[in-house]
Amino acid sequence: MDYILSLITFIPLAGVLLLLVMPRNNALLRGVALAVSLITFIASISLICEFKSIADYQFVENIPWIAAGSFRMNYHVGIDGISLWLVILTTFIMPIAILSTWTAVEEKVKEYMICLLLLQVGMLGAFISLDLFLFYIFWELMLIPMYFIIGIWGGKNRIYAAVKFFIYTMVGSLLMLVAIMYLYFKAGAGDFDISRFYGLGLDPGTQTWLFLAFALAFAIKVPMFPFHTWLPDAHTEAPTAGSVILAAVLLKMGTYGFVRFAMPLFPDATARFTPLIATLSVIGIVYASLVAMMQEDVKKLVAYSSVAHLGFVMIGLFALNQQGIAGGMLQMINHGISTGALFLIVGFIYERRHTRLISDFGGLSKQMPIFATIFMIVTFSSVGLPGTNGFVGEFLVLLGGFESKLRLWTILASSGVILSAVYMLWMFQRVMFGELSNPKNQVLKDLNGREIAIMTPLIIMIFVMGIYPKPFIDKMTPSIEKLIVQSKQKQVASVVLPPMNMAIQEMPAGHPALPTGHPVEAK
Amino acid sequence: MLSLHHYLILSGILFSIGALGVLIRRNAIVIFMCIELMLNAVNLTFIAFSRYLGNIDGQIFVFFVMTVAAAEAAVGLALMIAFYKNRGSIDVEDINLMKL
Amino acid sequence: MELALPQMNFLTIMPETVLSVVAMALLLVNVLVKSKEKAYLGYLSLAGLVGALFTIPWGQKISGFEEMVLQDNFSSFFSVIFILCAVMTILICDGYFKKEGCNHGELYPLILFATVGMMFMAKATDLMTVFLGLEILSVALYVLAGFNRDNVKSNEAGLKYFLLGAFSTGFLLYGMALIYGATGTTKIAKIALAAQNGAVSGNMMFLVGMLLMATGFSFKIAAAPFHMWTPDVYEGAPTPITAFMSAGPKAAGFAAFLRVFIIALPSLTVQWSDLLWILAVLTMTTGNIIALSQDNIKRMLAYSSIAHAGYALVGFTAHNASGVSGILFYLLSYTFMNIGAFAIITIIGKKGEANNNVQDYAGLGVKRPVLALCLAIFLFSLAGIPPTAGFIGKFYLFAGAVQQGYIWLAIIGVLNSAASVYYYLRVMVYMYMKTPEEDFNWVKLTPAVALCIIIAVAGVLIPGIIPNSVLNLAAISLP
Amino acid sequence: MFDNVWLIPLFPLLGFLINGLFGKKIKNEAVIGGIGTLAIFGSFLVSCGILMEMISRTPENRVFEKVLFPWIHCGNFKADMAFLLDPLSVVMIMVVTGVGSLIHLYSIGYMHGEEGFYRFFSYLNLFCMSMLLLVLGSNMLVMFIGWEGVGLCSYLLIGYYFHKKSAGDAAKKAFVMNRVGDFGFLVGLFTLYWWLGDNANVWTINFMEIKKAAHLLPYGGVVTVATLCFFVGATGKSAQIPLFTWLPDAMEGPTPVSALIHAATMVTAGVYMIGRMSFVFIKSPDTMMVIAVVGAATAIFAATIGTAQNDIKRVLAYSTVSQLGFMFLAMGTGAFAAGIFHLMTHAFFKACLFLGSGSVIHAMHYALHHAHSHDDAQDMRNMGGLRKSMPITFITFLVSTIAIAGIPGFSGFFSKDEILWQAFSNPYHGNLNIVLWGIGAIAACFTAFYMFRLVFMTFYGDCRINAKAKGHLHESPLVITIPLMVLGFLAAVGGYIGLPKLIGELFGGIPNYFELWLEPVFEQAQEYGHHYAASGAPHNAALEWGLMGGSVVIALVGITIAFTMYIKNRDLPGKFTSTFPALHRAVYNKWYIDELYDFLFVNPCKSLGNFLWKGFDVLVVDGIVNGVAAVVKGGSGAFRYTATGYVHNYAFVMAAGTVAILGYYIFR
Repeated sequence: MDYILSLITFIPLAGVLLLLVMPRNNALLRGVALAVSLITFIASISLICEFKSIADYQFVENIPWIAAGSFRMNYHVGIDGISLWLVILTTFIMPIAILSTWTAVEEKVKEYMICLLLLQVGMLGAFISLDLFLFYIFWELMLIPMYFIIGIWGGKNRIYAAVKFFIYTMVGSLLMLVAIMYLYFKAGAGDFDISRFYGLGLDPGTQTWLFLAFALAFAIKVPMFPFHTWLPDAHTEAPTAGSVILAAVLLKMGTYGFVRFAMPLFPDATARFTPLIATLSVIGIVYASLVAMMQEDVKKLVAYSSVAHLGFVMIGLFALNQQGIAGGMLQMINHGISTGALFLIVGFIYERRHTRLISDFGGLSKQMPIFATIFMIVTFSSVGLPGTNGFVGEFLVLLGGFESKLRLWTILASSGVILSAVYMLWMFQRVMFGELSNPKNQVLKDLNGREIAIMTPLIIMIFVMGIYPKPFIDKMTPSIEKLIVQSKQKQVASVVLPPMNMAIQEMPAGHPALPTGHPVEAK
Repeated sequence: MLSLHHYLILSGILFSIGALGVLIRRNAIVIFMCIELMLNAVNLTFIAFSRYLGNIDGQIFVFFVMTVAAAEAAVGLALMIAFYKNRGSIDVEDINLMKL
Repeated sequence: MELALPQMNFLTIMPETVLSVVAMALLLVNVLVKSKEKAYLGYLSLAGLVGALFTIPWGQKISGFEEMVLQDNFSSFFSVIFILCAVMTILICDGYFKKEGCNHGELYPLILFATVGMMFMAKATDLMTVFLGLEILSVALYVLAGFNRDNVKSNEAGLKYFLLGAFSTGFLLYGMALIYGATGTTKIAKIALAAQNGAVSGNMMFLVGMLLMATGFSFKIAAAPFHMWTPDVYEGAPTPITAFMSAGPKAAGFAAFLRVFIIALPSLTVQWSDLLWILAVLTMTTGNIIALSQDNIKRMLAYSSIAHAGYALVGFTAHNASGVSGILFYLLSYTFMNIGAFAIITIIGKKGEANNNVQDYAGLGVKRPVLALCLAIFLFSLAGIPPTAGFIGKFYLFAGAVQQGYIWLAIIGVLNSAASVYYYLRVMVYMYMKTPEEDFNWVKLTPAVALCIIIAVAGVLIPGIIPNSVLNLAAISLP
Repeated sequence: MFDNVWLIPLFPLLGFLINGLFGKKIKNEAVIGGIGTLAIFGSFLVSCGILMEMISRTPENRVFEKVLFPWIHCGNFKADMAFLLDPLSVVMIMVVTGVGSLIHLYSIGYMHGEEGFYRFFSYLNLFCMSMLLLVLGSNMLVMFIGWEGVGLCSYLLIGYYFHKKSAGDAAKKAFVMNRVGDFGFLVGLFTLYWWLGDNANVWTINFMEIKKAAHLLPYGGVVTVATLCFFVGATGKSAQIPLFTWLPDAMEGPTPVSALIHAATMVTAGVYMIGRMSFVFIKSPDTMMVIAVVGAATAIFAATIGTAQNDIKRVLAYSTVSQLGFMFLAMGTGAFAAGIFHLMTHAFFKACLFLGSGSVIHAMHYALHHAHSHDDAQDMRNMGGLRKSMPITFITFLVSTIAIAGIPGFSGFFSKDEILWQAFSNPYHGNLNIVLWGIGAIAACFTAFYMFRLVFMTFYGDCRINAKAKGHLHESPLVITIPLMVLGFLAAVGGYIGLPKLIGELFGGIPNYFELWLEPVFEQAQEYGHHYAASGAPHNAALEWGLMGGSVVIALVGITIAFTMYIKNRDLPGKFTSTFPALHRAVYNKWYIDELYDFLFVNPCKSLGNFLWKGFDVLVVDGIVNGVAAVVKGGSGAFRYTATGYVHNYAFVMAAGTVAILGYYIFR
């Protein structure tokens, strides 16, 4: 089991290779893709079983990869309590995503499935990477399949959305790449192992710039206001599976990036920018909620609601205490489940009616009772009703925020609780309630077995996480404690580093690198 | 007595005339002749330096330049002929099929 | 009178010798080969190239011909690039020139001669050798660019290239003359010695000479504002020749540029690094910006190649180990990805250079999925997206700049690559996201072209995923 | 028995799951209704057992906490899924399960033949479960599950007739207004938790632990903030000013729902919550004042609106709001036990009233339907004289009306009088006492008036529906009338367990059992209260008798006016309306509060949302993004013209570049 992480990450790649050589038999292709994703999911279950609730990275693999010139990159992977659940979320969502467009995608099924599985490789890789360079590779790798998924199998305006998605994300991540390089040279000779960069004790000025570069990349991905405009476009145009994955996992890359990199790497800058980030998050919550309220397109509404939800996550993370971060992490998973489910729901009605305009619907409850029930549960999960998953995360986020310095922001953010009810219920009312007056809606069929099968695990998770979130929280607690220590440590300036404009010379080989994982001795 | 400077200034002037000719003349052959003028200005510089430094390297260099110039002339004129055959002109204002 | 036999060491120019002999032999053989069977000349030249590849010595530093040439890893590395470039070009030539109806046998010797010229540029340690290598290359290229002599565009490309190339040679030569005047020598090592003397390096003549030489090289590598010829010539020249020109001569230009500036003028680092970063910024930006609005794919790739010269200049500006080994790695990868892309363009194009617009690629992904996938890989590599060699190369280039403190340069560089993504994606938009209008039944994938594409894909992906060996090779090949 | 407390919410949950998942397949109404009713009845039985056991225990041993499983544990924050049994929660579970059982039973008859019968029962069970969680929760978070859960069920049940737009609107309005309250609840929770943790290192949200640590809390200050936030929560749930407008609209739901949720149980959650945390609330004199004032204001305000409504259920709805105001008045004046007492009696008589009105509507509906008339079955103007055709309904309704009007001997009298007396005599609000009492008394007068107006318009006089329909009027079946009778009985006699001391003394010193029962719960609060308001008005039996008599007189006045206007002199209302048209219009239109809220909040929010989307998001935020792209592309379009195609131009650029570089180096 030493290579379980690699196994999980690269099973989908094996699936890709298998699909490449297979004949163009759509049913077969779909089946194989589904089987591969299911195998991946089952394999990932073993992670939960064997995961110990400790702060250290587990299932670590560290293999030298590139060693040339002044650089050492390793294939260094491992997970801790923070990434564990995101990995599981990814493997969990994938079969659902594949099933979701089982019939909707009729053309180029082979390419489609290849893209989905490649995307999974990228996402899993990014979550398990403990080497900054490796992380960056996977981070970028995700873009390509997603670009094709939106661009090839998307809606009317798909090309615009796909290109916007790609370039917007690219701009942010390339600046992060420069920051990674700079950080590497600041740390002196060694490799890209992130634990080497923790506790580096950079001076606050440097931290500021590096943090900004990292934060921009992540903020675009999250997306935080005002970098969110690619999201509604991408979501609206993407096929259902694309939207689901985008919402459930890809956006989490941004928030995960903050937790794993931006915050612990640059504690001083984190402290300095906390008010700014919190302000943007609060604006995001209120603003996106108001905008969502007025949307005419269901999918766009859900997309904007994502922006609001992730605002909560950001507030929680930057509260920098146990409750806030745990809440933020839970909220990430919750958002993956409930917003993913919402996109699936939108997909169901879109497949039936080929429209997503709210005004085209009304009274569907009568015609589609099962659908109505599921939609209702998911809606209330998204709204954060106690007993569903959404509540636990949201509550912990707000509690954590309230305990931290972000009290005022938290109170403002709490108003999002009201607004989310407004826009979600209003939408629900207009779609599901009222008279079934449109003749096209009167012949709609209720969900079929496949669709119910897709939604069932999500609904189960909604309740499990809402009623018994303890295992989830317990597994991540030690890692969060460690993260808080790392992110809160104050600046230590015992390492004299050359000024910015001078060449950073390579240290002789064998020179001991900075102590890893521990803060440099304070003065 | 002519000093090094005189040679250098002369070659500088010749080079500039050549360069200017390339910029303002429109006939490809004339332009090519201007380029030859530039090369010869360079040759003059080399020779002057060689003499001044008492060093033969410059003169060798000039031989090479002359040889190469001859080769270039051959190729260049061939290209012009080919072009003229297709286009009926060697005016550089007509060499503008590809632009933007 | 004593006849002092100059110290000659033919080992140092072994590959060049092999290639020259093969080329001249081919010229003779050409007379005997029927016009339909000129492909055999290609096979012969391939054999010559592979032979030359094996005569390249590694790990030695041998000076020859009175320090006119220097055989070291640096030159070997570049020789490999040139030979690969020639091999891949020759693989795609036959089909194309048959289609265009001008498969004259002189093509192959010319490519070989150009290769020889490039190799000389890479191992030149004397300005004279630099000049000779450059001219051997240029004269061959002038002809190659205008090789399709019945096509007026090809004529025009050749003529434009010739006029501007000769013009820039004038500047280069004048610069050499002034350096010679200031230092009294044409040997790079000796120039370096002389330049350590403040009186010499402070001499205005020396400075002007250096700058003029820089402009001459800038022309060869197509750095802005000396890039103007590139799009026109690349567009007009026969596609395989464009592929060749975009990869090989650019690498050769960099080889000579690096050799001269890093060895001969290290004491003027501050001065020329100023010049270089300005050139780098101008080049990247101009190339990328203008490429955005190009429809002709050859012209677009011409502008893209300008931009790539800009990226390489970023590494040059850094002139540290990462930067320079980055250049070497990047030029090698660029050879693969660019010639790979042109190989596909070659077979997609119709007779008379038709069908070369981006719009003509609509639906290629549906009709010819494998070809489209390969083109996509090349384009992603050009855009610098992992896991391709293009990404690793860019990483080293920009990391070099960051290491040296040129953070802003690196940032401008990455922003440029973000902008460049747009036009690479545009091709993919047409290939994959538009409905096909044609069924691409004229596209003939001959074994030679397929081989070329396979080499290119391997050359892009393998160093992209496991770049270690190539990077280490580049690291020991610094000048 | 105490250990089995978890069964109480479990039964309704099972009922919900069975009916919700399989109800559609069961189809048989008797089975579905039986399951639903038995589920809650089972809870009732367990509750009775618990009550018995608690009675048998000494007062000190009546507090019991049952932890089911850890729910959210995170750092120093701990919230278990745990239930708290104490005299207060037992009162509540008895009311909820008892009244709930009756209403379930009633619903079998009332909902007969409705589409989605199973849906109704599953929702009703879910509601009961949530409500039981609310009252049993041993910490604020479990209470909050119930708190939001009942909101959800309220949403579902108000929107039961979802095909009607008004029902959907009302459901949404109810949920959103509740959410506003929940926002307050959450912020209050955060404030209390954070302050106690940060300043006293007591990190808890458990009621009993907070109670133990309550002495650490200051008087006023942060407690005022926290309690005011909680109170916002209470106003949302219990329909107090300013968040009351959802309750009248909530009458869109089926009548049993109105009886259960919007009269007997859910809306009293706010009162319960204040009672549960009395020891915190009382530490803030300002909050107590706010609660009392808001309660009194709501009582009178809603009562005035109630006088002019014609829809039978709406009158009852406003009456509920008004009665809830009384309860808050009690809580705000420190009369916690009295408040809870009124909560209980109100549950009896208001449930009875709603169910009675349901019975009437049911009959009217049936009659109108068979007469093919499209008249409104809920409009009192169409009714009249129903007492003959529906005697049981009439009698139970009348009993409850007497109870609510405050006629001595009936339950409402005891509880309402206790509230008014304590409002007058409790020492917390200085001279404001008299004002509060006065407002309460006037509201009581209005109550008597509009309730008898309702009775007179409905059951007396001539029958105003058309003759054809008249013949179809008949009494409701037993399944409907049995709950009515039980509740009517309770409305009549339920008050005797809380006999005022004054009266009890007359009968040989019968104590106020109810107050004694709850005393341990509110003891601590009263202690804190005496801290800052030790010197209350001296207990004066004569004064109390006087006030009691006064309130009886006031009730009688109200009844007399109603009798005059609606029995004796039927043209009086018309005259009144024409004399004060503006006043009538304002009252009839509920003082235009809905319109005011639309103007102040709803419309600005919508326009802001619209502006932010179309004006800001698309034009500015996305505009900048697309603008940058456009500038780059535009630059590209412009720069490509540098490539003119002319060799001499290219050469010129090269030469110029060379000159520029040379110039830069020479002249720098």
